[in-house]
Formats: sequence, structure tokens, C-alpha cells
Amino acid sequence: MSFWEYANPRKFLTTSERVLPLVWGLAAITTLVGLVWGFFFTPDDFRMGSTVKIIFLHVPSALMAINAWFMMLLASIIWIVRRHHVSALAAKAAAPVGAIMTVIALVTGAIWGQPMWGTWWEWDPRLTSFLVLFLFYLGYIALWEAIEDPDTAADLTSILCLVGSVFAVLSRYAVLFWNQGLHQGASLSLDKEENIADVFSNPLYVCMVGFALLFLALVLYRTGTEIRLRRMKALIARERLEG
Amino acid sequence: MTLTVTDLSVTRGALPVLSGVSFAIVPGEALILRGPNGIGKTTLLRTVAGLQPAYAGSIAGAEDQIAYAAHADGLKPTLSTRENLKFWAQIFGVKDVTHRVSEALADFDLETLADRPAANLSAGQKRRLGLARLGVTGRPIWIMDEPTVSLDTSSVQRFAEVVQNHLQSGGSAMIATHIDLGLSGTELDLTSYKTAPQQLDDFDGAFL
Amino acid sequence: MTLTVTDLSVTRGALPVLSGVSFAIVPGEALILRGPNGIGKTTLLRTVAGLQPAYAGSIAGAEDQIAYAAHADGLKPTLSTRENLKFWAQIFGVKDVTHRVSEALADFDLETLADRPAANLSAGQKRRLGLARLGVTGRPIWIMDEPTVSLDTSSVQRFAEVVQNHLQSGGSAMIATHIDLGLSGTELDLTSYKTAPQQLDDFDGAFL
Amino acid sequence: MIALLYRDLQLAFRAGGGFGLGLAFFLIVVVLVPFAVGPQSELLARIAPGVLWIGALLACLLSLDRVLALDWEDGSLDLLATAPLPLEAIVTMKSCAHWITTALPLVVISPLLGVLLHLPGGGYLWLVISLLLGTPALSVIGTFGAALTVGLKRGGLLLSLLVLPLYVPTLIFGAEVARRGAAGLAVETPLLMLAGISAASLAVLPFASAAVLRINLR
Amino acid sequence: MIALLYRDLQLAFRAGGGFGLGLAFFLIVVVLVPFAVGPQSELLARIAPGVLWIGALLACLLSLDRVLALDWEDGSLDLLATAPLPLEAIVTMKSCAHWITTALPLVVISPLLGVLLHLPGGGYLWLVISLLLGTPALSVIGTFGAALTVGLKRGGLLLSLLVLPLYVPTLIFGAEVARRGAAGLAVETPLLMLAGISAASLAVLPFASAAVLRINLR
Amino acid sequence: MELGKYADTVLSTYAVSLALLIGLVVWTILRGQKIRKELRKIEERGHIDG
Ligand code: HEM
Ligand SMILES: Nc1ncnc2c1ncn2[C@@H]1O[C@H](COP(=O)(O)OP(=O)(O)OP(=O)(O)O)[C@@H](O)[C@H]1O
Ligand SMILES: Nc1ncnc2c1ncn2[C@@H]1O[C@H](COP(=O)(O)OP(=O)(O)OP(=O)(O)O)[C@@H](O)[C@H]1O
Ligand SMILES: [Mg+2]
Ligand SMILES: [Mg+2]
Repeated sequence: MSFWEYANPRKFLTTSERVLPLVWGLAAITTLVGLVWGFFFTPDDFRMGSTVKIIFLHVPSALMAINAWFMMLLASIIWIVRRHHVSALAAKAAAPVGAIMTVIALVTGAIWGQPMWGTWWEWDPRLTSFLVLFLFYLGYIALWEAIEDPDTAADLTSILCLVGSVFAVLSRYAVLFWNQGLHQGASLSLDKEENIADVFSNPLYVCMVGFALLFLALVLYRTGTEIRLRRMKALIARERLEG
Repeated sequence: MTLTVTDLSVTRGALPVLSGVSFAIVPGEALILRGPNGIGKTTLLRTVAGLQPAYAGSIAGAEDQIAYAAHADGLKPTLSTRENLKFWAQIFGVKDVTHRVSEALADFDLETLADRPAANLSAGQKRRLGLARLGVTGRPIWIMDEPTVSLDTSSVQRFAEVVQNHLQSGGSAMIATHIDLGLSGTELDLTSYKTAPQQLDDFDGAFL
Repeated sequence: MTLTVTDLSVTRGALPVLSGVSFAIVPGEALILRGPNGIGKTTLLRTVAGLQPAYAGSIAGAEDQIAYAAHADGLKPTLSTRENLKFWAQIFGVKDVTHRVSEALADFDLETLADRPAANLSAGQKRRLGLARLGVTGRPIWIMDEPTVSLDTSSVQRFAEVVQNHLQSGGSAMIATHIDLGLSGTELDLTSYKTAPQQLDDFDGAFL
Repeated sequence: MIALLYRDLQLAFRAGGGFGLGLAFFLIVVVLVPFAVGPQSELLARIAPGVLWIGALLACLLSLDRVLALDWEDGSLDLLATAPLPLEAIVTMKSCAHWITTALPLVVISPLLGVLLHLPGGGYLWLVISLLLGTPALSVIGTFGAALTVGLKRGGLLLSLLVLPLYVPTLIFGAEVARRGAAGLAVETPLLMLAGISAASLAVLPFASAAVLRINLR
Repeated sequence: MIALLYRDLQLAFRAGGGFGLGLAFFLIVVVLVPFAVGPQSELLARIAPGVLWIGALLACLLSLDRVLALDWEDGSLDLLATAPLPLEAIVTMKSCAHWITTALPLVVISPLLGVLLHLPGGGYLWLVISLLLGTPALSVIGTFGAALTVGLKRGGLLLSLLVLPLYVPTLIFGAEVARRGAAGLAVETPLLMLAGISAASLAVLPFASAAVLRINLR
Repeated sequence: MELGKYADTVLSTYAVSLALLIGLVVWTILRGQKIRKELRKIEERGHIDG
């Protein structure tokens, strides 16, 4: 059976219905384990103190913020090339999740910045790129909201996603050129202190997997919702056509 | 050039509206579309004109042959009647722009209004200008969506004459209308092509 | 309350359109305005409804008595049928909002559509909702501008019944229409009130 | 009257109502400023109160074309004019709805954007106070402009031209309050002036707007 | 094709065409800035290049809703789509017309407004060059946004939200050129990047805009 | 569990993030249920009047 059969909405709904409890459960367990481990059972870092615990929220959410956009890009391309409704709707479903992940990364970073850099916000390239990414999410979501006809909306938003991705990358370079940064890169990364790296990195990996699973669960569930919404619209439109 | 439509299905808002429509229009002939409000006349005309993709079926002989006149006339209120026509003639790349424009003005009795801004025309005069536009495109197939809306009787007659002339000189036309135009042409009632409602639980890729 | 119009002149775009119009509408009676396109029916109705000042003449008994239904229905596409009606009922400050709204919905056979957003209504359904709006205002004089546009025959009949009921319960109505509504009422043809074109050299403050 | 306000709020929050767009615009303008003037935090801190005020003002401005034009287009305005409410009350409610849906969120979010621009610590309170006092004037003046241009197609830019000069006094005193607040100076005088402008606009302009609307309706 | 460009220019210059509105908006924004940030000339001089770039960008932005929406509303766009011109050529001509009627006047007037903001002497040349190189990108990107929102009522604010993030790279490099020029630093790198962005946008985006328009027309 | 002088910082990040995450999940599920119900209503309506 081909992978594309899951692109049939009914097939997708029945399959996702079956796996969703499992994914929700796994996501909840992994995220909880990771966060509890990270929060209660890790030592303080010698230079960051207890603030190092923020990393267990900050890095996974930052990762998912970027990955969500990649997923939307992929889904948009699939929609443009193969015109499977489910993929367009999955992109729609992922956008708010990605936007919230971006907000979490921004907020945790900003709060972390206060003790570390002495400022809530710095126009550091990485932070700035994230802010721009957030704007792209907003525009994408707003376009979906604004357009009545679902297929037109799918087409337009996927083209916006393509063009937006190119400009997001361009913005990243522009921002790098515009200001050199403060943000921890690999140089200040925890991996340098090899003896304590594992202490932090193991729960961090668990958190990353947890966030990824959570993202998966949310997107699967929301895609189901979008499929139902789409069907609802189609039924209403048909009633109108007949009545 | 014959326009051949085979087994065409058209959709509106992703819903199939008409299906299995077939016809051919040979030069010198007019096809008149009939059917109640909302049956899908406008949708069919837009599909044939190439403004939206066909859901199924094929359209042959339409490429670069069609001049389309829609509900809206595409006139700029601040340009004069003549300037509006001239613009469309240039866009369609006809050679003898001035000559064609003055011919079209004469056809629809617009000469006295030639230098008036389109904003100052009455609804019927605007419509006449919108129809005159067809003449300056140089295209053989005229597709018209309710061309006689807001025209008075004498203008309707005039319009029928212009179309008749166009047909005699080897053109063809496809007209959706509710009234009798006094044109010789094949009539096509779309009622029988209405897409039958599908089973509700046929929940496939297109959601219906 | 009797609506009395005496020697009214109305203007459109600073040009006098109708002059010397007089009539009275007593409770229980309907006045039906007739006349060709562009004669000034809409202008007259707007003047009587108080939306534009009269050029000359007087209107008595209109103050806070009138519910006006125009070409446009004033519906919000994202609100449901019921919410739209409720809003207008509240604006007009009637007391028994819920009761009136459900009555108006029943009058125009809109119950099944009560929770649908107005955007998803067809043109005829929208029009019915626009007319149902009159019922929830609690105003005795209904002024309607071509109320039956895009209604099918059965809806037109229903509409005539509703108006008849309104008249019987002591209301009155003023209707501009081109078709026969099957309503008992006085007819008023506006053609004879058309303002004669004035002398061009009558170069006064109004330039005409 | 409350029904009108309630409906406008309801419309704004439903899909396509445009709630949040003004906010997004404000955010974007504030983000663009550092791109344009450079990232030095000391410079940004100096211009922060002014930038926030201009951003809020532009966001208010650009949402004005929804205040009356939508009601005009679908005929609601005609019908409202024949309703028992006086037109003055209607335009006041419209301004109110605009303030609640557009200006209030701007005020609430402004401290957050202040963080982005390194607004000095003492400035936040006065920024919020100045916006809270000044935005009602922006909404009322804007409604007046919207009433003037209500019948025009794509009148957005013209509306800006009409309204922006009228915004100048509000902007001057509002930004002055925010600036002095951020610098730790006394703010009483401009604050009083700002409050005065808002109060006067609220008291007088609805009558002007209603008059203009009456002219546009006929 | 030339006919289309010519008509758009003709329409812009006739009454109600909106020529000059963008210019006026630019002027007003630039005038408002000193009111907002205070009148110190040394501060104004530092932010002048950035403010001029943002003002030009906003003026471009706000005139975008006329680029395609008017043609959409009166049905011209349907008719143009059935004309022998490819839709790509049509949107390119539209961008061109927008650039000539809106952006070019902004470029021309920008030195004058630079004076108002005490732009340092060396900055004028680079300001004009950077705007000259950058505004074509703004027009093309803006046309893409206009194509996306062409069917929407009062889509102005949404248009801003979609287009402004796309403007970020152009703004950064453009303002950087102007800033460095004003400070007497080397401008080659950002200038090259700016030119690159403009060239790439001009080459690629018309295809995206045409695709979007085709979707909106159906 | 000792967070030292950074207790506020760390706790507030956790509070905000968890609130956002839980809010997202709750919103997602509520909206899903609502739309599921509405769809069922419409499907039934469709079967009744053909
Ligand atoms: C609003 C502000 C911030 C944003 C948007 C942000 C964003 C990011 C992003 C996108 C990553 C990348 C994940 C990756 O590349 O794998 C990251 C990693 C990280 N951030 Fe932040 N950050 C912010 C503030 C901070 C602050 C204030 C600190 C601490 C002083 C911090 C510490 C870290 C660390 C330690 C990593 C992991 C780096 C690594 O090992 O690669 N961040 N952040
Ligand atoms: N935006 C839309 N989304 C979904 N369906 C639509 C939309 N617009 C129209 N329809 C439906 O599509 C069908 C076909 O409409 P179309 O405009 O082609 O009809 P028509 O035959 O031209 O009618 P008329 O005689 O009134 O012009 C109608 O039933 C209409 O309700
Ligand atoms: N904006 C305007 N400026 C100047 N004159 C106008 C304007 N709009 C309409 N007119 C003219 O005013 C006259 C009266 O118009 P009105 O709308 O009252 O006619 P009507 O009787 O309602 O027509 P219909 O039957 O078409 O609705 C018409 O001759 C019309 O040409
Ligand atoms: Mg039609
Ligand atoms: Mg009328």
C-alpha cells in the first residue's frame, strides 16, 4: 500500500484516530519525564546557575519552531505538486503550533536574557531572525483566515509559504550582516564542558523528543479537525447549491 | 476555427456545477445558453474563456480565439469612451487601432459620446461600450454573459444586428441570456446537465 | 399616524428630479410607486425616510415612524440570520426582542436558516432576511425600495401576505416596484412629476 | 446603543473581522525600526517613546477604513440613520468600538514592544498612561476622517492624509509625556494638555462626524 | 504591454488617480518623526537614513492596494487575463507603473526630506542610490502581496502584514547603505546585496504573482 | 530543590511555557470537539432531507 493512500481524508481520519491516543500518551510522558528530570534532577551550571534549567524549554521549542515551518513548506510543496487536500490542511494545522513554539522560544529566551546578558532583549541575529519568523507565521495564519474558498486559500498560502521561506532565509543573512550577535553559539555551548554535558544533554534530548511528539500529536489532531471543517464547508456549500 | 467542447464538467467553489456538457460552434454560428438563475452559465462561460480550469473534459479551438464580455465591463471611469476602446484594441494587438475603434463606436451609436469620461455614461451606455469592446479585439469567438442587461429595446436590436454581422463575416458567438435576442442560433438548455448530488458518505479526496 | 407629503421636490446630485409630489398614507393603506428606471423612485423614498433633505415641500408624520428597506440589506455576513435580526430589533429598541425575532423568522420561512451565517445565504434568502428586518423594528410605516428583487414567485406571495397583515394591524406601507404584487393599494405614477428641464441661462446659485 | 457596540465587537472578533491585524502592524513597524536605524541599544532607547507612539498612531490610522466604510457598503449605515438612535450616538459607538478593538490592544502590548526597543525602566508607566489618554482622541479624530471619506473607493491613503495632520497635537503631547517619563522628568503639563485634547475631541468631534455623515448619506 | 503601462500612468495622473498621495504620506510621516522623538538635530541626523527608508517603504506599502484591486473590481483583470498578453507581463507592467507613479517620486523628493532631518552631507547621494536600487524590489514584492489579497474587501491591513516581513531584507540592506553612506563608511557589500535582491525579485516574483492571480481569478 | 537567586527567572519561564503549551492543547481539543459535533449535525441533516 502506498504512502499516498493516507492522503485520502477518510483514510487519514481513521488511521490518525487509531494512533492518536498512543501519540498523545507518549508525548505527555516523554515531555513530563524530560522536564521533571531537567527541572528537579540536574545540578546548577557553574556559570549560569540554576538558569540552565531553562534550556529544557528553550531549545526544544526553538527547534520545533523552525521544524514546524519546514514541515509547512514540505506540505505546501506536496499540495502544489500532488494536490492532496490533507497536506494543505496539515500545513494549516501546523502553523499555530509553530507560532506558539516560536513564542515560547522568544519568551524563555527573553526571560533568560535578563540575568545572563542584563537585558530582556538584544537585537542579536538569532533572536531577530526568530522575531521575523514569528511575523511570517502571523502573515501565513492571517491569509488562511482571510480567504473564504478553501482551495484558493490552500493554493495562496502554499505559494506564500514558498516565497516566504526564501525571504526568511534572505532575512537571516541580512540580519547576520546587520548585527553581530551575543547569543550562545557553539563556543559557549554546554558541550564544551564535557564532564557536565551529559548531565544536561540527556534530559535535553528527552525534552526534544517530547516536544517533537507533542508537535506530532497536535498536528495530527488539528489536521483531523481541519479535514472535518473542510468537509463541513463543502456540505454547507452543497446544501446551498441544491437548496 | 471551430470551438469544440467535449464532456466538460465545471466547478464553482470546488463543487461540480455542470457535468457532461458537449457542443461545437462552427464559424458563422451562435450558441445561446439558457437556464435558470444559478445553474452555472457564468461558470461555464468562464471555463470556456480559459479563466478557470475545467474539472473534466476538454475544450479545443479556444486558445487565443476568444473575446469575453462579463457582467462587469472593465471600463475606467476617468478615461473617455474612445480611450477605453483604444486601450483594449492595443492590448489585443490589432493593427488598425484607430479604424477599428471608430468602427466599433459607430456600431453601437457611441460617436457622440466618444470623448466623454466613462464615469459620466448611464448604465446602458456603459454596457454598449462594454460590448463595443468585443469588436476591437479582432477575436473570432465572442463569449458574452447576459449582454443585454440594462439595455433598452432599440439597443438590444442594434446589438443583435452587430452580432449577426459578426457571424456573417465568419465569426461565432456564445451567449448566455434570459431574453429573446432575435438571433438565429442553436439553443442549449443547461438544466439537464446539472450535476446530480452525490452520495453523502462518498468522503473522498474532494470531500464530497 | 398618517403620513402626509405636500408639494415635495427632491434632488439627486444637486439636480431636481421630481417636483410637486403630494400624497397621504393613512394607517391600513399601502402606496405603490410606479415609474420607469431613473425617474426618481429611490430618491423620493430616501427623502421621505429622512435620509436626505427635501428640496421643497413638507413631510409630516414621518418622524420616528418609518422602517426603511433599501436596495442593500444591511446584513453582516459573519453574523447568523437570527443575530442579524436581533441586532436590528435591539437598535430599534423594541421590548420583546426574542419573540419578535422568532415571529419575523416564521413570517419569511427563515427558521431553518436561523443559525446560518448570512454570508452563506443565497441572494433570495438574503432578501427575505432584509425584509424580515422590517417586522422587528416595531415601526408602523414600512418604506420599501423594490422589495421583490431576486425573490421567486412563492416568496413574493409570502411577502404580499406579510404586508397585508401589517396593513390590517394598522400599519401602512410605501413601496416602489416594477411588478404586480397582488396588494390592494393606491398606485402613484411618478412620470408626471418629473421636473421639467430648466432654462440653461437661469444661472442662479444652484447653477441650473 | 449597547447593541451597536456589541455587534461591532462581535464582528471584529469573528473571522475576517480584522481584530489583531492592527496589533500585528504595530509589532512589525516596531521591529522594522531597528532594521532601519541600526541596532545600537542606546540609540533605540532614546527614540523608543517616539517610535512606539508613531507605531500606535499608524496602526490606529490603518484600521480606520473599516470603521464606517463596511457599514456604508452593505447599506447598514442607511438603515442605522433611520433608526431611533441619533447619528451622534452612532458615530460615538463606532469610535468606541474602534478604540476597544484596535487602540486598547495596542496600549496593552506597548510595554512589551518597549522591551524590544530598550525603553528605560521609568518609561513604561508613562508610555501606557500617555497612550491610554491619547488613543481615544486618535479614535474619535479617525472616525471623523472615516466619515469624510466614507463614500470613496480605496480611500485609504486619502484618509491618512486627512487624518494625520489632525493627529499632530495628540502625537506631540503624547510622545512628550512618554519621553519625559522615560527621562524621569516632570510630565504634568503635557499630560494635562493630552487629557484636554482627548476630552475636547470626545466632546466635539462626534457632532462634526455626524454632520459629515449626514451629508455623505444624502 | 506598453499600452497597459501607459494606461496605468494615465489613470494615476487623472483626478482621483492617487498620484501624489504616496508622496504626501511620505512627507507627513517624516514630519511626524521629529514631533515624536524630539527636535534634537544630532539625534535626528543619526536616525535620518533609517526614517527616510521606513517612510518610503510605508508610502510604497500603502499605495499597493490600488495596484491590482481596482482592476479586479471593475472586471478589467478578467478581461486582461483573456488578452493575448501573458499574465506575467501584466503583473510586471503593473509593478512598473507602481514604481513610476509611487516610488520614483519618493526617490526624487527624499533628499529634500533629508534636509528636514539634518541628514549629513555625504548621505544624500547614497540615500538616493539606495532608494533607487531598493524601491523596484519593494514594488515587485508589493505586487505579489497585492495579488495575494486582490479578492479581499478592505484587505489593506492584511496586505501590510503579508508584505512587511518580505520587505525585511531589502530594508536592512537599503538602510545600511544609506547609513554607511551618511557616516562615510564603505557601502559596497550592502549595495551589492541590495542590487542582488532587487534583481532576483524582479526575475522571479512576477511568476509567483501571475500564478497567484490565476488562482484568484478562477 | 534549590534554585538560588534565579528562582524567579526559572520559575517564570516554566510557568509561561507550560501555560502556553497547555493552552494550546486545550484550545486544540476544544475546537476539535466543537467542529466534530457541528459536522455530525450537518451530516445528519443531509441524510434527513436527502
Ligand atoms: C528571545 C531570545 C532568544 C531566542 C529567540 C533564542 C533562540 C534560540 C535558538 C533558535 C536556539 C537554537 C537551537 C539550535 O540551534 O539548536 C537557541 C539555543 C540556545 N539558546 Fe537561545 N534564544 C534566545 C535567548 C537566549 C538567552 C538569553 C540565552 C542564555 C543566555 C540562550 C541560550 C541558549 C542556549 C544555551 C542554546 C543552546 C545552544 C546550543 O547548544 O546550540 N538563548 N536559542
Ligand atoms: N463564491 C461561490 N462559492 C460557491 N458557490 C458559488 C459561488 N458563487 C456562486 N456559487 C454557486 O455556483 C452556482 C453557479 O453560479 P453561476 O454564477 O455560474 O450561475 P448563473 O447560471 O450564471 O446564474 P445567473 O443567471 O444568476 O447569472 C450557483 O448555484 C451559485 O450559488
Ligand atoms: N450619483 C448621482 N449623481 C447624479 N445623478 C444621479 C446619481 N445617481 C443617480 N442619479 C440620477 O438621478 C435620477 C434618479 O435616480 P433614482 O435612483 O432615484 O431612480 P429610480 O427611479 O430609483 O430608478 P430605478 O428604477 O432604476 O431604481 C436618475 O436619472 C439618475 O440618473
Ligand atoms: Mg451569471
Ligand atoms: Mg431605484
